[in-house]
Amino acid sequence: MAITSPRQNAVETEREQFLATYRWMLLARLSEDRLSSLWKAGKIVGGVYLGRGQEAMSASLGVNLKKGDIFAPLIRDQAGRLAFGEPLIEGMQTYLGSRLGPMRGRDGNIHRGRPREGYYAMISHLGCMVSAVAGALMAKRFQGDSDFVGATCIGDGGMSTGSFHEAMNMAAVEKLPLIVLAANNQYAYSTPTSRQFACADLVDRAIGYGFTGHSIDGTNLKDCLTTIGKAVAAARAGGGPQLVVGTILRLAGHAEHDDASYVDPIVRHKPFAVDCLRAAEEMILAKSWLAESDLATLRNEVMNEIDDAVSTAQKEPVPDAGTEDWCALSSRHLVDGHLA
Amino acid sequence: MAITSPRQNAVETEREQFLATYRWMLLARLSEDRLSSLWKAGKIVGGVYLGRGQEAMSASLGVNLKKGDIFAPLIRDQAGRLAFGEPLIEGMQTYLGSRLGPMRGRDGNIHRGRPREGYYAMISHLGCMVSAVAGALMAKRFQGDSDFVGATCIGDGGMSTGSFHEAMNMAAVEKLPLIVLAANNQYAYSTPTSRQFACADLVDRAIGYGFTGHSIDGTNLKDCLTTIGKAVAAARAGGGPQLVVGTILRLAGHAEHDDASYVDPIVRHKPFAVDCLRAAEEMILAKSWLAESDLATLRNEVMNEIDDAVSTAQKEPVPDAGTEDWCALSSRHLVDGHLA
Amino acid sequence: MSITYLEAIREAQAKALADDPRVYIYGQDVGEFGGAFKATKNLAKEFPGRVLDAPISEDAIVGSAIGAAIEGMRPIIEMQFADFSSVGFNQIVNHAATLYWRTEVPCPITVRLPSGGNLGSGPFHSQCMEALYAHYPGLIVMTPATVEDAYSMLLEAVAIDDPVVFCEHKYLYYHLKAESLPTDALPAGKARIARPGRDATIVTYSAMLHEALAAAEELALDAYQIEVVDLRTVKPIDTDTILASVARTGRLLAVGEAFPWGGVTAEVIARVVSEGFELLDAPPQRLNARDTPIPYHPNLWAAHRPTAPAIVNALRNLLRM
Amino acid sequence: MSITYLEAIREAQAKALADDPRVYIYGQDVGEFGGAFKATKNLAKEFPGRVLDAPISEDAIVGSAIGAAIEGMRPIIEMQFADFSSVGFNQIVNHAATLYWRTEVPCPITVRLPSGGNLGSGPFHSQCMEALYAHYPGLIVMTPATVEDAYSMLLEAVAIDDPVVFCEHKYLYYHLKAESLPTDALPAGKARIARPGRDATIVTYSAMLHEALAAAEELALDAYQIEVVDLRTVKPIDTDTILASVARTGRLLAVGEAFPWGGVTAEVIARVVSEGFELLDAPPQRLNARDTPIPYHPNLWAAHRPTAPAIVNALRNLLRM
Ligand SMILES: Cc1ncc(C[n+]2csc(CCOP(=O)(O)OP(=O)(O)O)c2C)c(N)n1
Ligand SMILES: Cc1ncc(C[n+]2csc(CCOP(=O)(O)OP(=O)(O)O)c2C)c(N)n1
Ligand SMILES: [Mg+2]
Ligand SMILES: [Mg+2]
Repeated sequence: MAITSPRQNAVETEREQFLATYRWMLLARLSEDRLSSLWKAGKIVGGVYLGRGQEAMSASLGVNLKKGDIFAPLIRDQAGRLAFGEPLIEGMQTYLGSRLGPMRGRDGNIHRGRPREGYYAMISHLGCMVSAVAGALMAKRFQGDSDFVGATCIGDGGMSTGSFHEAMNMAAVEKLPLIVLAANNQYAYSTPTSRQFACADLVDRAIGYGFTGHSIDGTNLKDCLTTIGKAVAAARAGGGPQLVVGTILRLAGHAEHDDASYVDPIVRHKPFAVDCLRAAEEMILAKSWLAESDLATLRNEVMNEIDDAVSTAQKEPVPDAGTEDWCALSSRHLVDGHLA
Repeated sequence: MAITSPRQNAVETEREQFLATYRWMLLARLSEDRLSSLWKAGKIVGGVYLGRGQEAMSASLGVNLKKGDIFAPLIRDQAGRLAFGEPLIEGMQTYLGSRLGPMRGRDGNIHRGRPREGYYAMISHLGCMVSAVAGALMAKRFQGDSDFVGATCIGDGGMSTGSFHEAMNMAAVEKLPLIVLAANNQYAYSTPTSRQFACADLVDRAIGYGFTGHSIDGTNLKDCLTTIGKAVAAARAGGGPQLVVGTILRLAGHAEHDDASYVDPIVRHKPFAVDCLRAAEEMILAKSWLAESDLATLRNEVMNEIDDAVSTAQKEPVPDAGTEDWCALSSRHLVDGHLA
Repeated sequence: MSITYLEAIREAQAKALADDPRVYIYGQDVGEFGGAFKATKNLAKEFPGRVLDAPISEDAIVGSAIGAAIEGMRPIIEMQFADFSSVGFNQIVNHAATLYWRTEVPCPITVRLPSGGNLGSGPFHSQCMEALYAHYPGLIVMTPATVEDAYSMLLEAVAIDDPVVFCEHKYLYYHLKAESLPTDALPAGKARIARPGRDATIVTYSAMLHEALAAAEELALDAYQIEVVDLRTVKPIDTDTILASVARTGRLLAVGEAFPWGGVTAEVIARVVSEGFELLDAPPQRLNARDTPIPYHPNLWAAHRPTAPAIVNALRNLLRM
Repeated sequence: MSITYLEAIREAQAKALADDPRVYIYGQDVGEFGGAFKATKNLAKEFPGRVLDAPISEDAIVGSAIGAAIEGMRPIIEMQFADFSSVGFNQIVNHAATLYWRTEVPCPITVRLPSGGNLGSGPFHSQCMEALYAHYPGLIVMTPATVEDAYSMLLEAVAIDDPVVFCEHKYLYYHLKAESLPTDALPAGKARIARPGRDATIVTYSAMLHEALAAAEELALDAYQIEVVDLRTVKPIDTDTILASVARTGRLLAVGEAFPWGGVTAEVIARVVSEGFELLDAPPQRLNARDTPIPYHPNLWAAHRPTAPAIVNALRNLLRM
């Protein structure tokens, strides 16, 4: 009988994790492609924000988190949201304004979450989610929990906010098990990094906060999985807060109305402009973890999931002003009746 | 006839600069001692905030600035204010609420300045003056000025504010000739640095902003003069923004009502707890730049200046509500008459 | 035994910490030092690990309280001065205040704002910010005027499932004393008739209540009976109690310490005239601070905010109308 | 040739840059990109080095404008959305707004706030923040409702020596067109009778002006003549023009898009009743947005802010009183 050596097991688990994460990336990519078409078809009101090109980073974070952890994703984390456990339908419901979705039409697009499940719903103001996650971790410490981490994401632009700074410093003072995943995707809307920061590398901020700093190639899923995995494990093991900075290019407009024509053509040919999804597929084939045909099957499978989610969400009721519960307070007796 | 060698000249100028700066330190120390007595005698309303122990840093910055530069001092910069050119009387007028002082009784204590002369009047919110100085430097660049710098001061606590972070990052992006002098005096009010930040050394933040970082021994006037001089010269020469972090102990309460009993006795015996003024005097005597008797004469001279300033300010009229110009706008025609 | 407004706030926090393990206090210098005003004196010792010094990071302080509240805690945040909440403003009005509406998860945080003017405090240590917070949906704004309310309303604030901005007045910290702590109290959202009358109604809150009562005393010498309504909470506003009082008196003067454009006094008057126009025998008037920053010098400060003499004048004019 | 509200704002900035070397524009994406709404389109090219992209740092953006203004510049700050000014709030209300009072040095900065609701914008890209800024002393708050005012008032804002918060309405950006740019205009601080009438007065501003005019049109079918007053600036408020209108009509409805507690509508009503009580034949009424965050879904949004039909109802009730 064959005996599998530890070495073989390691290879096996590497393969499994890589493929599982790749699947989340694929689901994110194709579901966002669908959102883009829906937007172009006028089926979505407001902005559509894609994480195209950042799926490897985002998904690698999501798969490294588990139940009981806190996750506050940001603009470009469709992959991380799915990997963390958000049902595909919820993104569709939120974009399509379903009354049955988590936000019930009250907020839309990326402004969604289920805080009760450790999955926080971002406010638009950049930097503001970091301290919320820090506070959640303080709470878990008060409550005597163990084996938990909190994670959130930020961009090269969001790191310029005072809110971000205050929260990073606070998290370090409290030695919290916080992972901050920063995507330096070269632009904040139209603003290039040269107008956003002046340090050589954003990871150089880690030392000033008292974070452990890590750099990753955001186009390389293997690197993302390994390094983010290490950072999450370190935080979980009491190693204190971790800053992971990935270099990448935003492979979409800021939102779907934006053709990103301002992106420097030279930048488009830099190594960090590589599409992480295609790169992952190439590696899968190179390692012959899957065959071309398997990838095609997978893609169909994922497409079907997306079709189902979209058609379900589209059939769902939208909010109705008449029956809406117009109340910003959970304490009904404290609602100011004279403002109605 | 005697010929003085360059070497001798260097020594001579070193002596002169040291003594001149020492005099500002002495004036600051003794004038703040007087403010403290006035407060204890109930002659000053509101808080009295002393820079005791930080005179070497603050004065060294002041003497390195010149007309046309911008200076936004903070809480503990009596020495720097005087060295930058604030007449002694103006501090007294502001603390005593004279109608003839720069703030005319509208604001008090350290909340004073003459913006028209490049000497900015701080608001209380920590961190907020840094961007104002940055903007002033942008203005000077727009206006084609040359040979100017801007400087401001901050504490170990103020560096935790979002406002500070945003301004530092912005100044670096704009490559402004800005000098930020940070006094790590071990406490923010009662809060020890262990509860304020988690990096090994606040100067480690320089790299993350794209500032040149400098560390100084705030108790050592010679070191302060040399290093701050270098930083100001570098900024003036187009070397970009400079962060100078001095280690020191706040040798007073947060304000005069505070006995600072929370200060760890061990801390009081650390090298950074040395009184920079006494250390400067010891150096003056050791180098026999002045004799004991000269120091005594100087002290008397300074005392007399202070007596004059205080008695003048005390004789001056205080504001009168009836004749006060109750108007927050310079555009009189836009005042809302129905709110009077 | 006698207890001050400040001590009542300290006692309420001690009780909240003792009764509810979900409660903790976070703010600058609130730990061993006991806070800039000593509102948390000895609490760090009595409740180890539950009263924590924060860095100078108002935005993150509030943000962290929101996350902790989501996870089931009941944070009490102390701003060192209300004025500095301007840099925590966004987390309060856009994050805490919108959480329940957006996600159905309530946000039970209490943000204590040491508010209002005091001798020599100047433009940045004297502000009354209740109007800013009351303007935003999703917040409850309390403005206790008595030792009893400082105690019972702070306990209530901690118990309420929604974010509460607790505007405690620094001028009352030491000036105001009571014999003992209350055992029962009016619920939040209910105003109180602080002094009954029939000739005119003053609607006010916080420190201005005491200026209003002094003014009413003085007019009593001329046999005028002035009713004084203490709002207690300015969001929600107990409009029914105000209307009932105006129905009795026919005259209304709204008094507040905040800046004059907008704010509580305008809101009170707008409600009374739109819902109780016919109750009024004279034009409703208001008295606020002046439309300038708050001055440092006592001579100017005394003329910047409403005081008993100014209220007396306003009342005499109102009674003449 | 026809020009939109948005183009008028762009043209005003182009003229300000051309006429005054002290003017520069600073804000996120305002440079080559021309701004999130294209309000600075081509200006970076036309005025090299004077239209600069800023980092995502609202506090520092405003703070830098204050320093530049002290040194003699005339900065125009673009907030990407008014809602994000909440993190630049402190520098506006405590630094810019207090500078002249404290130091006698004026602070001529213009802060442009792309304000108000739009389809699918949600809680954080839809806010009207005029009441917050008007509450603080030392600021001028403009709320242009027409293409002409967007142009002339922005030019005036830049020329004014004090800080101006310029609330431009995103809904009007594309919806509103004029034939040409104005050559002359009412000065800031003066309201405008947008439609004369004699049966009731609507006092409003910004996008709500157009809902009010539509409502007035509808009531005209029933032979009611509704006067509509466009405030133009909400700080200062042209109270005399309002009182004169109410003197003509005897009835007042104040309409605003902001949250209902406090704000412009309460301030307007408080002024009218305290100074013009006897002019009123009926209780003054107000109509604001609902007391919840601004919803994303168009069905909810349409019911959250006042619209012409809601104003019509309010008017009919008012006319019945
Ligand atoms: C405080 C604040 N200011 C401005 C904005 C508007 N805004 C939304 S996304 C964005 C750019 C963000 O850039 P970055 O952080 O690099 O993230 P990316 O879009 O590149 O993923 C801006 C300016 C905001 N959301 N919050
Ligand atoms: C934003 C803000 N929050 C709180 C305060 C209240 N405050 C005034 S001084 C101070 C401590 C400052 O400590 P640090 O920056 O170290 O300066 P130091 O007093 O030690 O010179 C605090 C908390 C403030 N001025 N601004
Ligand atoms: Mg980016
Ligand atoms: Mg300090």
